[in-house]
Amino acid sequence: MKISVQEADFDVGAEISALRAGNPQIGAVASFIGLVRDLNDGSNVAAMTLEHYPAMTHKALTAIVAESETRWALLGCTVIHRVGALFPTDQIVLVAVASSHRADAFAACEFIMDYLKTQAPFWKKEQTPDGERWVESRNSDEAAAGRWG
Amino acid sequence: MKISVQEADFDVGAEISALRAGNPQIGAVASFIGLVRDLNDGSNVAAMTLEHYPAMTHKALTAIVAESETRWALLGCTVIHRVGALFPTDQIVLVAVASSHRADAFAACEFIMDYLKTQAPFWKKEQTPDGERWVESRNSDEAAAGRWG
Amino acid sequence: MNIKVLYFARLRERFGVSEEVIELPDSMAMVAMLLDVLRARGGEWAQALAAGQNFRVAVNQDMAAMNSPLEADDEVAIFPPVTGG
Amino acid sequence: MNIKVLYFARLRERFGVSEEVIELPDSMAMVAMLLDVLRARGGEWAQALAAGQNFRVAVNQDMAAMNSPLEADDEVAIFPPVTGG
Repeated sequence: MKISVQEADFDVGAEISALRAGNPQIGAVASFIGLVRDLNDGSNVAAMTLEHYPAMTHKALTAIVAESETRWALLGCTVIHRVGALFPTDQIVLVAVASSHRADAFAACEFIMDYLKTQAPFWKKEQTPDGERWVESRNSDEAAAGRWG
Repeated sequence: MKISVQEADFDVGAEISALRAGNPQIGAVASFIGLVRDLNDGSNVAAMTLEHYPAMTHKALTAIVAESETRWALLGCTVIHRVGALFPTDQIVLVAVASSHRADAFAACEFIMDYLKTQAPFWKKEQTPDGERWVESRNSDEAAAGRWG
Repeated sequence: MNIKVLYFARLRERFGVSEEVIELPDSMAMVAMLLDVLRARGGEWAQALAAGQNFRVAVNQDMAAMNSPLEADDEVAIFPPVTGG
Repeated sequence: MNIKVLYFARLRERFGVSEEVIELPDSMAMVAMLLDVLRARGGEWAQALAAGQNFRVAVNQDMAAMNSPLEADDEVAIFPPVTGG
């Protein structure tokens, strides 16, 4: 398991290569990349700042991945979440999961994203033409996390 | 939409970068990579050959992606499937889907893989210590495709 | 009418043929009837294409069913369930 | 006993404080009681932490509930619903 909270960008290809390296039992890698959009909730977004709770973020992500490992047969997992100033098209988060079979890889990847969206202490503040605003949490994210039981 | 059936390997990072390029409305990219395992159905696999039906593969993959575009709000999709001789840890298939939101990206990516596994005319032949064998289709793949209704 | 018939993977190997042209009466314009003609060859053909055997048929590169219609110069492919991905 | 309290994001800005140490009677050893102390400050504190407001509490970096116990030197964080990813 690799967990990283960082300001720096990440290289998706290199991260997936590292996740797979040396394990010919891996038959499936499911991954997700979250990106900054230039339009959100009807307003143009010029930039955003990602605040976090440094002492908790790594711990929360580790717990989420550990929980996914109890639910599915995984052969590796990488979670990288950026903090600080980000701009449209920038990468925010990478979740990549390796498994022997695709069903486990897909389910674990989506589970980790759903839990990250409701349990990991990150907050987005957007800069729009009307000034700065904190992004509101979505009920749909709570619902997505809730469906895993 | 980019569909390719090819002998050559592919670069996951470059493909995802190209899929995202120039569209700041993309907030989510879900992707899947299928890989050759060195052990399948209890036998060691030294190599495999992927046969296909050339006149149909591109058409079938295009139809599957087009169907996914009617079901979810997508902003781009790349499907690459290799044919010919492949060896353990080699990449077989890439499905990458871009959308504004993660639920659409995840669902379409998994849908495309499920349909590809049952509708696209590729066949794997494995080389094992007991000789060559055609890979058997799995009932679980039919069930996975069936759940999309 | 002439129908081009292709075989793939295990079926190609069992039949020892990858492609042939079969002349069908115009009245036999359905996948099921083409299969009857092939089964009538006996041997591997009768066994591999028997009812209940697990194979797929495509007509002009689209997945087809037993009652799919056939027209002159159609391309029919017969193959095992697919295993790519 | 002393409890370290952290605030994040919109709540940090509303309260104008990111971190403080609050001395609680040992008998007030539950998240709900710490919140009562904060609400008693009135103003933004009473409003933002009122029952029904949407905020989260973590104790020692784990998500916690109103009845989660507190011990001396615990680190409590109070923040809006998270919006990362």
